Amino acid sequence: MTTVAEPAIKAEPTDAELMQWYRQMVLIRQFELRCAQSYQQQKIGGFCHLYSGQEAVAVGSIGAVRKDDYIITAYRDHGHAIARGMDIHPLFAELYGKRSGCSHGKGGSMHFFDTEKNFFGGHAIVGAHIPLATGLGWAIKYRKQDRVVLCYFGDGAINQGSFHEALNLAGLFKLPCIFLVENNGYGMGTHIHRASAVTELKLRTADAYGIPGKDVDGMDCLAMYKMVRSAADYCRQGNGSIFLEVKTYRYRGHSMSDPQKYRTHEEVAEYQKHDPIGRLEKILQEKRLLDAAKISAIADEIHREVEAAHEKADADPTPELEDVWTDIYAQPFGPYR
Amino acid sequence: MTTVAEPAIKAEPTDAELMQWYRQMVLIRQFELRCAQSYQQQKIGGFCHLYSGQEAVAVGSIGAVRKDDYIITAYRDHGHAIARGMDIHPLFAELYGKRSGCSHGKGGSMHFFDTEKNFFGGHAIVGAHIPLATGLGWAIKYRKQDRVVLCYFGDGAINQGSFHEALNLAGLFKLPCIFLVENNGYGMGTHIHRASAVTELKLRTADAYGIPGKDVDGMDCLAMYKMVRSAADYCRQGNGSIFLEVKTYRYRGHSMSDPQKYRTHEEVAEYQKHDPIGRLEKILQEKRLLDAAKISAIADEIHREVEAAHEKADADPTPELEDVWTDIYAQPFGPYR
Amino acid sequence: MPVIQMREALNQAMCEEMERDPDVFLMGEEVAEYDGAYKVSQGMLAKFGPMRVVDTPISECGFAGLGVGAAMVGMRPIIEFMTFSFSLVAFDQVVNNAPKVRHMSGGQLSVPIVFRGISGPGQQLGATHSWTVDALYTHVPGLKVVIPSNPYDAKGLLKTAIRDNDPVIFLENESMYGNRGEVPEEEYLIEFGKADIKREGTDCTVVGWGHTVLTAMAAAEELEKAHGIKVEVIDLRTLRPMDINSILSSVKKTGYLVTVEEGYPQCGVGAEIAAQVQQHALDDLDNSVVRVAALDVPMPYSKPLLQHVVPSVQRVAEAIKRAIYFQG
Amino acid sequence: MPVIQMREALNQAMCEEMERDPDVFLMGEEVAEYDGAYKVSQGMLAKFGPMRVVDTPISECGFAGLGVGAAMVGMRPIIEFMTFSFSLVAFDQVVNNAPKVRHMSGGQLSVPIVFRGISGPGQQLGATHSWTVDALYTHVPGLKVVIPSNPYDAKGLLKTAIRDNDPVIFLENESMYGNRGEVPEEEYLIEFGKADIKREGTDCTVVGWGHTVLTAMAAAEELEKAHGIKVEVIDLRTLRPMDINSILSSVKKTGYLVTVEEGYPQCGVGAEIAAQVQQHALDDLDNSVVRVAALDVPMPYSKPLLQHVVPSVQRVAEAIKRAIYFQG
Ligand SMILES: Cc1ncc(C[n+]2csc(CCOP(=O)(O)OP(=O)(O)O)c2C)c(N)n1
Ligand SMILES: Cc1ncc(C[n+]2csc(CCOP(=O)(O)OP(=O)(O)O)c2C)c(N)n1
Ligand SMILES: [Mg+2]
Ligand SMILES: [Mg+2]
Repeated sequence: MTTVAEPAIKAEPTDAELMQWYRQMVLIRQFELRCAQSYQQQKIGGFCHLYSGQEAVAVGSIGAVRKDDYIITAYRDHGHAIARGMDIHPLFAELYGKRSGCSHGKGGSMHFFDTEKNFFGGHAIVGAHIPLATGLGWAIKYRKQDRVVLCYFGDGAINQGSFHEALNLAGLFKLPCIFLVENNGYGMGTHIHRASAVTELKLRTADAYGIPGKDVDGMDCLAMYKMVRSAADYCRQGNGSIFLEVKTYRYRGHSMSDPQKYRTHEEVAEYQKHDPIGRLEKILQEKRLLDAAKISAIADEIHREVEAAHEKADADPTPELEDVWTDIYAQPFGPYR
Repeated sequence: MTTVAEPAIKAEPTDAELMQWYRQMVLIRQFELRCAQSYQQQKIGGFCHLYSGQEAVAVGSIGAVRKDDYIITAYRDHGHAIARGMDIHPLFAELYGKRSGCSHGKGGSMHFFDTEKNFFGGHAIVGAHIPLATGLGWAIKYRKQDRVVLCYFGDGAINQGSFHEALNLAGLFKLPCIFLVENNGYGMGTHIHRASAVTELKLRTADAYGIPGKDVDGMDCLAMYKMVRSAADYCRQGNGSIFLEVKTYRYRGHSMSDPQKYRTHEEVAEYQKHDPIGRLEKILQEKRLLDAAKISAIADEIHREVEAAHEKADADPTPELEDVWTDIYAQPFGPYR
Repeated sequence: MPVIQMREALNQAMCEEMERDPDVFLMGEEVAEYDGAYKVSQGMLAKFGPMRVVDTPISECGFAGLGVGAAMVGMRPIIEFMTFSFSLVAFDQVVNNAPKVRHMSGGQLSVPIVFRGISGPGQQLGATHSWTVDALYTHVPGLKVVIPSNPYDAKGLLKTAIRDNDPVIFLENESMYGNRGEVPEEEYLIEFGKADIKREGTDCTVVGWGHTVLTAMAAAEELEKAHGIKVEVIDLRTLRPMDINSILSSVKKTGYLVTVEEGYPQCGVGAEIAAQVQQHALDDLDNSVVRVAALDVPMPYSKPLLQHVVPSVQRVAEAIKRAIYFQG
Repeated sequence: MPVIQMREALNQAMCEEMERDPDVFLMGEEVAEYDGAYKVSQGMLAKFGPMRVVDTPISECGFAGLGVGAAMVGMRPIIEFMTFSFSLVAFDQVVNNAPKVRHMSGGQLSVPIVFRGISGPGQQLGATHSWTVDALYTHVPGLKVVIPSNPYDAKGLLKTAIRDNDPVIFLENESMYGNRGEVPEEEYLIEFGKADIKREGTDCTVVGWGHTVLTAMAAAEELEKAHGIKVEVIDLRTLRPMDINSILSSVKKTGYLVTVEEGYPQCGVGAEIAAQVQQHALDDLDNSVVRVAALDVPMPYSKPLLQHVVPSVQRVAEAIKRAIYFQG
């Protein structure tokens, strides 16, 4: 086993932070409930992959880094976008294919972007964004900036060549990248045991790329926070990359059209017992930051927020047909019009 | 570290085998000396990658398997082809672009093929043949045959996505493949330390793919034989794949046009002290199977053999121009003629 | 004759060939336990077991190459790409290993493999996910490219593809999987390189393939009804080999030609047809060949934008009118 | 004016841009310590150090993607593929990530990246190693495709490419690296989308790009000497955007058109030109556009075979004669 320095754990979140995460997780959950409805109503096209169950991963990890750190993720990107502080109105608008969408209706559910928030997508080709993350890391290193990259992908992406090439580059060039595999047990309908020769993913990078691997409970927002906090310190100190195997679970199907024959209701119910929102709720109750009344007040408030954003987006105008010619080149050219 | 069953070592080669290997190594060395001359004389086009220094790898490993086992390798394929028993006349003819070449002049140095000898190339895109090896392994498993695959590639190929995807498939499907990385320290002019985040290659597959990794001295024909012999047993017993890090060295440049500024003469000379041919020669002398007279007789004989094959190939007719239309489809079709 | 869906026709073709020949197997993402992402392989795992209907990791380069390797020793893999957009991460395996191993070995090796899956702009999946790969693969000598427009052809062409001794790119269309058509119970094959005249006409020739055959047919019917224009519609069925002679005969008769494709226009299949027709039959052309293709832009997500990009019945009808100088 | 080699011109372009803009860097296999597999980056490591001239592992998908990611935050990577044949293992990064991230982000992101390296049949490297990728990349909206035929253009176009805010595929030719030409000392840029008339003529237009410009010029001179035929030769310089207007004006004058390319014919760039010219100027054409391309076969190793496959001066001259109905 290659020896690699271990990142040190640091810093507790403040009460305000905890409350903010709680709100964010509830917001993601409710946002996606609305997505599911809107999808059924055919307001949303294409694929729509919901994040329900995995909220603590995005919220805890993004909560542990700075606003100028870079985020990049795969197609299951609603949670990361919201955790990064993107308004939900442009997200709904994107899903509804509107000009006011965060990607002007060009991207859809799988391609949320917000460069002002250093949120670099939303990428739908499995594994293909992992090399992009090394490019973000390369730019940071080149410019001697005090930044890190959070790069998320699923357990299914581990077996793509792009993962391998990117991790070797990150290890070789010692790039400030935190690679988070959100191991929810399945790539579409395929259980990880049927896809990966080695399923203990945290092992897969130390001996292969010299990148230390750790596992973390992705249903626990605080654990995510602490782990990523220390990982980010490690990266900022110029030690290179870190690989985190995040154990999590998705409650919904792979996408909205998944009959989910590959797992039982009991399995889902078992995980729901450890729901990340419920877990944080408990902690906040113990800390007397929340009580039943406050919980339902927050839920109502967020519900109103979600409905308002949804309605506004729904009423927004669709793009002009001429918009098909924009956002292709910095300066458009002929003759194909 | 994932635990994997260890292959057991078995069987010593016979004297006849040892003598055969000796002749094969000398043949490869002399064949390539002639190649170098012919290249200088512009009888050979394209790239020509010589195997000098690495002879023990191909000879010892192919000597350890059966004729019906499958061989596949990269572009530095002269040694493997000869070790597999291909006649050198069609090899010269191939290099000279003749119809009588082992690939009818279509392939050249990097693309030797002989399906009758279960030699499946000769592949020039770095890493791209490793998935093909899993296909050979899959066919063996599917057909319940008692065969193994020997798949060779360089240390530079390790960082290609195709390596990763193939190794995971081999680990997952437990395919009877022996993956041999011929670690000669360089991928073209790049030392392995500048290409691989982890340079102890034998470590890279156990934790990543559940495929045990071993290292072996590739300058020692006998060590190669023993290791591959036991690896083949392991594979034949249905245990899955094995990964071998073969430590070796190439004496010549990467290809014929390499100025070799990336290493010193001393480094090359140091390795040449442990020349695989010299080492086997010593063993055979100790066993009294060889003496100075016999050594020079063999050298002369092989020299004549090489010159005869070269001359015959040189005199062979070049292909008909109409041959450009063959070997593309099983049945040619128009209209592009 | 039984009327079945396109996905069933494809399923039948695979099942029949797998029953006939033990060397045929199906491999890809979610083809087995999930019954296929689009249910094309429904029931096949149950019928043939896990060595012949094989789920893979998300490793297109790996399993495409595995297929080529297995084909090199005489197996006949059917490799499903969930969509051909994902074949781009395996591109080298498809355009280098599959079609060139025969050549580079001087004809010693055959690679009897079928790569099949969805191609086409799809259902609002965004730019990276919406590839029409017709032209990319038609460009490459050593490959064959097949694209059915109906269940009958789908079955006959896929059976031929599986028996073919060369690598075949077999392109399907998501929106057509549920389309129904007559498929006989007795066995049949459809030869590659034979276009199908879907509709005779004397005023203009329209060439389509796969989904655009339907678009062309709808435009033809509309124009006949509205203006009495008689459009001849040719379904190319295979892009490599391409039945240029059928197009030339038709153009000789009509004098006008429109091509319709879902892919990008530049260096597209329509360009190839236009180039060949002007080459072989310039004098038969009473006007320029008109190409209808996707607009030359990445595929947008938003539905109205996407519909604007993809060739519509409307756009084809207008192209035909323009081609024949119709002033209506 | 100094006369320098093409590889020096490329080297100058990179050095000047790197001096001007600290965001520019060069990355690829053997570009640094080895001074470039073909010595294009000679001396650059010494000049700019290892953060700006960067050797990579053999991981084309990885470092192509790294380049795209770095470009997303405003860096200006020059990614060298040792040859574009190796870009096929990175194909998805080049055709999906690089040209579509701007689009999918609704215009928020730019990807100012240059992918450069050798394209063309090369020197007997066999079928997988001898790709001419013109058509593959010209097909893709969001990319620009540039291909110089001489040192002057090489420098001016590469500087423009590096300053361009979109992904540029910059195609070089191994056999031309040593070609010499005049290159001024003062700075200049060459705008994309402007073809160059290399030779005026009235009898036939020939369009080439990159290496085939030289073939076309040689054929033109031969025909002039032997038969007094006056051939106009157009160097396209950029394939996307394509200066179709220059071709149309020339054809208006000559009435005849021959295209010459080193790539495969089907769905090639010649097909695109033929399709556009017959579309916009059918009446100007006094005969069919004649396409000269590589034969539609994998590139063989054997020298006489390879020479037979690749467009020769002879073949171009014959095509011109055929195009203009010359009976000599
Ligand atoms: C290259 C590629 N192959 C296949 C797909 C289809 N696909 C989309 S998501 C997915 C499963 C991915 O699973 P995982 O990485 O575990 O992420 P999760 O969905 O669990 O978040 C598949 C097969 C794709 N988008 N890209
Ligand atoms: C995909 C790809 N990238 C680059 C090359 C160019 N290339 C050929 S051999 C080589 C070095 C390979 O080194 P290694 O794998 O160690 O094998 P060795 O030459 O040492 O036998 C390179 C870079 C190639 N053929 N294919
Ligand atoms: Mg998953
Ligand atoms: Mg090496």
